[in-house]
Amino acid sequence: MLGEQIIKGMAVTARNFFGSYVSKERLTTVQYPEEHLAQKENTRQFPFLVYDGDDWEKGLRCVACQICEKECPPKCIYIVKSKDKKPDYKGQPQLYPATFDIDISVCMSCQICVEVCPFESIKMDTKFELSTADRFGGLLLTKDKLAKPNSYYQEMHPHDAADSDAVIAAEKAKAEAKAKAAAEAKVKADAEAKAKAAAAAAAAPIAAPAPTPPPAK
Amino acid sequence: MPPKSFEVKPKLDESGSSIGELLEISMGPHHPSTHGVFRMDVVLDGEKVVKLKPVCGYLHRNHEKIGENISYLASMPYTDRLDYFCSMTNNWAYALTIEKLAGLAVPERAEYIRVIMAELTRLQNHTSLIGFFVHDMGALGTPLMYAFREREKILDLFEEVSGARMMCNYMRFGGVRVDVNDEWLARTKQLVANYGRFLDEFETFLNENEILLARTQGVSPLTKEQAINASLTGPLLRAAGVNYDVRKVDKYGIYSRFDFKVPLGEHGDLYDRYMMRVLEMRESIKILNQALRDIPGGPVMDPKAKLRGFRPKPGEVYGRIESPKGELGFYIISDGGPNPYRYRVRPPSFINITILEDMCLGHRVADVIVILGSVDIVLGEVDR
Amino acid sequence: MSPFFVITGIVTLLGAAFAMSLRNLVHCALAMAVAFSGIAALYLQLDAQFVGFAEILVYVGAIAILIVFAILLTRSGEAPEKSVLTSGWMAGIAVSAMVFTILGWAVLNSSAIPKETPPAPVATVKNVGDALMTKFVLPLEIIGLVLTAAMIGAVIIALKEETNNENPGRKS
Amino acid sequence: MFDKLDQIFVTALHWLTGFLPAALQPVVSTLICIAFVMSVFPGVFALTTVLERKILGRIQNRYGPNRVGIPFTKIRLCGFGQFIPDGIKSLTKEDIVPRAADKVVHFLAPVVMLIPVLLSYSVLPFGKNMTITDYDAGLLFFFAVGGAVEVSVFMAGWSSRNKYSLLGAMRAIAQMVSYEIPLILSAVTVVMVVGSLNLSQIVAHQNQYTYGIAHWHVFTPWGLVGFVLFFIASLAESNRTPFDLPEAESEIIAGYFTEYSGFKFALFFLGEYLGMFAIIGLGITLFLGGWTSPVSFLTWIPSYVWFLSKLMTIVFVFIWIRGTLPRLRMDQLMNFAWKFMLPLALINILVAGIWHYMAADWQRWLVCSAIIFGAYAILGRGLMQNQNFGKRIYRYAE
Amino acid sequence: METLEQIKLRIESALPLTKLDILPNECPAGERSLVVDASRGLDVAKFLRDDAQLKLDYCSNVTGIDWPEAKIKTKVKKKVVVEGVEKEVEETIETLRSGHLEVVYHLYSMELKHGPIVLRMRTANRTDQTHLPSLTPVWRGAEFQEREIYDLYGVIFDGHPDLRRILMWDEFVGFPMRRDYVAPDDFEYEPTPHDEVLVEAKKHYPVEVKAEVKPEVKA
Amino acid sequence: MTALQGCLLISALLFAIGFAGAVARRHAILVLIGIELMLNAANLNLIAFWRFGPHPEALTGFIFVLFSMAMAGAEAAVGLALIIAIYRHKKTSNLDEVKELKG
Repeated sequence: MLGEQIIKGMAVTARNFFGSYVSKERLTTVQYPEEHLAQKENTRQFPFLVYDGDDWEKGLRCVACQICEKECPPKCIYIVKSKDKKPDYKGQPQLYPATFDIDISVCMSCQICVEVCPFESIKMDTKFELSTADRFGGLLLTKDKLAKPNSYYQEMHPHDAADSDAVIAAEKAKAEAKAKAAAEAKVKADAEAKAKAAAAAAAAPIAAPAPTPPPAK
Repeated sequence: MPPKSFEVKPKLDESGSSIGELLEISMGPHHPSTHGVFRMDVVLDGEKVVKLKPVCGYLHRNHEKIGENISYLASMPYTDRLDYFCSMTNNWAYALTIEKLAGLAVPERAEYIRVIMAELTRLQNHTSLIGFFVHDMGALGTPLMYAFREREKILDLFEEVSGARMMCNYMRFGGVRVDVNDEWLARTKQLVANYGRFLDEFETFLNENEILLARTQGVSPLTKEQAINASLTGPLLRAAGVNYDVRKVDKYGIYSRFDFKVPLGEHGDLYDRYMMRVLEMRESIKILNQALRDIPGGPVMDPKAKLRGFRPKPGEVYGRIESPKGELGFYIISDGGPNPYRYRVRPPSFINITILEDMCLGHRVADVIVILGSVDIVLGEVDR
Repeated sequence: MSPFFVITGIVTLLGAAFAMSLRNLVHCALAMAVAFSGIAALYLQLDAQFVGFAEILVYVGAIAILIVFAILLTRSGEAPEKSVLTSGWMAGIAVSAMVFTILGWAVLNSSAIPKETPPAPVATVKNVGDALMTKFVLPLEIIGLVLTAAMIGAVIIALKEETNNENPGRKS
Repeated sequence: MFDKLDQIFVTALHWLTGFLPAALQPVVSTLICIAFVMSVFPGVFALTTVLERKILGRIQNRYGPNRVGIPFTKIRLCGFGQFIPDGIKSLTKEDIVPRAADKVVHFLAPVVMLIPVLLSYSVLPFGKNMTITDYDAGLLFFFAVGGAVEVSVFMAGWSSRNKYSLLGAMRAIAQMVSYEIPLILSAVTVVMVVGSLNLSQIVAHQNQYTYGIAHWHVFTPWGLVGFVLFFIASLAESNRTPFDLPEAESEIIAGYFTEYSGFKFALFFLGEYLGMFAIIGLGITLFLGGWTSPVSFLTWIPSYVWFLSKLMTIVFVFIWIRGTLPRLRMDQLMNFAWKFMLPLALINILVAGIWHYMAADWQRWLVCSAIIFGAYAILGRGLMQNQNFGKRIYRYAE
Repeated sequence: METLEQIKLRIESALPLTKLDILPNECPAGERSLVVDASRGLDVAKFLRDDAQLKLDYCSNVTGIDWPEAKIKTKVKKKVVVEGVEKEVEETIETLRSGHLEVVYHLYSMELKHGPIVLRMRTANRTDQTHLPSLTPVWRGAEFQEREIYDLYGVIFDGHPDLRRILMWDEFVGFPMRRDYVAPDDFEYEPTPHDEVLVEAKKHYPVEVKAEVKPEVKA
Repeated sequence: MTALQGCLLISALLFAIGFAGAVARRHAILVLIGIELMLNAANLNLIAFWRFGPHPEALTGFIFVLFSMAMAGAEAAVGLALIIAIYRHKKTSNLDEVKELKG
């Protein structure tokens, strides 16, 4: 019968009309400036640089290896290596970025820089309310704007941060043990076997979610 | 050779004088419903289409050239931007091709995750396509909004896993980037269970609506031969009655393990194309149920795969999958370097509009929009 | 003769004059619609409500639209380059001026014109209907027949000869 | 007491004009009536624009406008203040006229649209004794001025020198001309039964009660069909979904007002909505008893409240339909008008005649309903089966 | 499905005077391809489509590849007698590859559900003899893809029904996908601070561009 | 001048304008418009004489105008159909170019 299915369709829309007043399932809109969606842990917006400790300039994990710059698909990262060296968290002297800029008007939030970074130093931010009136300058994030403390990272991505901290702690322990071993080897040639055992013990993964202390010196 | 400029010749009768009054209109690139910046040069006789030339390239960014100038891995986020509705399947097609090229194996769990992601993508793509399709018919967004309401739920799931709603950049050569947790799987199960109900409502709403029947049935029929010859793929091809689904033919991934069927149309008209999508969604739900039930534990990345300094051996490969829009293929030639020597995308949207003119000729200007909608193009993929 | 009547008359005549003298055909048709509306207003002032409404319905609502359609279908919407007048236009205008002179003279000097205005007649819909159904029933039927014939005729004349190019889909 | 409330506007008008010399009274009275129409209905229009968006939003599971209320306060009024910024926006927007456009005609078109629409309000009975000019041939007047809207549509489409506009204008005119016929034919049934073209008399004819239920025409078989036909035709006349082809935004951008912006566009918009209200008002008057109450115990509610609430109910149904249905195609639209609505309207006239001459008992209900139902079934099936529309069953490949 | 060698033999017997080569492929998937002489391309394509055992009715993918002139170094192991001892020495041979454009067709059969057969055709050179037969008359699906190859590589397909640029605009000069294509120097000014784009752009803007905010380098 | 004379003068002028247009313009549609104007002039005459005549209650002039309108509608429909048909055939609607009755 002509019109029967039209009536059915209208019944469906009527159901949705009234349903939107009673069912949260139907009316899914979130009233944005007042309400926010729950932040998802894996959300990625734009990259930032992690630093340990309180001083962002000292604690920056980045060693200016420029892998992310090379791998970045839209080429939005710009790094200038420093002339001098600075000790990293392992205590080894490393280069550091004299300039580290990310042009987030070009960045496409792909997270490749995070994946290729061997030093756990670049991570994804979840901040998205970044609108600015300054189209060029405002969207160019320099090193100081990019640097965020490790505690911020832990707050944002607890699981990832725990993993990354564990990796760093392990590497650090390894390095310390190695250094110790090397030092001891110089002094005591016969305590070699002992030192090795210590190093092996220290290298075991330490699942410590606490922030690693900044390298002393 | 200088390019031939586009000219529309009026339809002539035997004596050489033009028949009727022809009106040439340029639909697009800023037409409200060309699904992006797409243009059709349409010549109308009254309201009837006598000639139609698709014009594309407004979104052209030479994706393939970019792909040849960056590393294998860096192309992955760019594939998201091909068909921005289905970034998961794009990822998969690219990853699959590179895995074929480099001989990487994919862990069991990753294969399941890929299937789940691909079928969710198919669900959300088809849902929103139907919404757009009916919207093009003038339904003022209601089906579209329902479709988007459900699509958002799937996108939420994507975001939870990959970190982005649309530009997922999720798959890697030899697996997937991050593992999914049990809570996510439970929520996906919940969503799949609810999806059937949504589809029921949607189908009551539209499937046999008289106006929809009148607008779609018998419009733009395609024969099997036409469809095959024009290399149509995806629901468009199956609506014409050709049983060809890459999931069944190539059995890539682990599709051989799932029990699902391929719906086939008979007339190849708009209604069949619409129904193909609806029925395929039902099949996708079946696959999803099986995959979510059977998903094993284990790693999600091939240990042999490496992210930095990936240099496959020289050779060439063509890999393809059944993306929601049709056969999505990647053709890669490696010369042993860090970048592909040749990086080619076989975009289903682009090839499916090859016979857009044939589909539209003789129909009304109002049908043109709906026919274009039924082809399901995404300009990111057409223009690349 | 009220001033309102004079104004309506002038509007009507201006509309008619524009309808006959503008270059662009669509403007002519629109001016014609104005003239017809003016005539309808004149009818209203002559206590012929029903006819006035019918005038708008028929002339503005139907014939003007029909003419506009014809203009679009014959692609005459743009002002022509060439002269819009016939070769013998001067003679035509002279003749029409003469016609007007004679008619005007006759109107002004006729002795048959009643000097006093009779009281306003009652032309309610009911009266008109009664008249149509009783005294004028035969003409009404004939008009109905004529209209039907004219409609069928118009359709047949304007019907497009079906050419055999009804094949959707390119031969491939 | 309730009578006084009912007649409050009429009394107020008499009171106001009573102060004036007799010669001025009709003029002032007319002016006041014009002011009344010009203020009330645009007000309803403003309300409807918000309401429409809210209802559509809810149908589509969105909120719709819900922010704008009283400025500088937190009072949001559920978003019903939305029309004020909308209005300000459209008034202050740049008025763009295409260079190739026929400037004069382009300018006049919205004005020409608004005038007949406003004129048509002069014959509608908004309430008891609330008809502005009680023409003897009111219905004819309504249709006559309604016909003039087509001219404005053509003017807009043609003068814009835009192919989409032209297509839209052609569609609009073809559609309006075609649907005017079922519209008038379905109104003719009422004229036949009432025996008058005067809208007040038509309402008065429905203002009787049997067993407490009003004699609305819609409560008879021919009236119901007439009302449905009138309803569909008025959807088409006011270019509403599913007959919104003239401004089908997914096909021809915005049809005949593609090239309009700012104030002129707002005028068109206003004209469209006022036209819709007018034609709904006519439908109410013809079939839904005008300002009368459906049941006798509710007659104390003022008549204009009844009229307005009926108006808004039908506007709601219009919006509901707009939120549900896809659009028809041009040829299908024409098919529907000429092959379904016209025959049904003609049969309905026959049925109205039978109804009029049969004795008032259950037999005439049976006969009339049977004829109408049969005609509906046959015509409906013919419409669907000629084109082989119907359900399909699909096969699967393993 | 038959092996590529069998197919080659059958084509050669069915269509005499056809030169066919099989191009090896070292990658694990090992999709080898059939190199067809351009002059016989159309016949081979028709054969492949119509042959009852192959029925390659579906042309999935059409690709252009640019092979500019290049020196190819191949390492060959040679046995050399050095000072009376036979030794295996790796030697690098440099061959000059002449430049050509190549078009690759990936063919499948929808009816028999097998594939792909990779069909290649090569132009004589990259400059003036870039004609190839169009296979659009055989597979309609190649129409847009061949247009794309014409657009981006400059291969001229003889017999194509509508050979126009498709992605680039009609007035565009050059073929952007060729490997030696140099992007024109027409960057728009946009102060992205570190790109060479800016340097290039500045050349086109003689007017002094405002000094961008150079981030201070913090020591 | 009486009201009747005014009406008649308007009607005469309208007729003259319509006549001049119909004779002087080349375009077929304009000729049709001219004819319509002349018809309307006649109608105005009829109404005027009905109104100011001795027996307005007989409604003769009134009804005559209604019939005349119906005829005008029919005439316009057929005339325009003819114009469109001729245009299809000859690609012109200028009367100077449409002289023969032969196709």
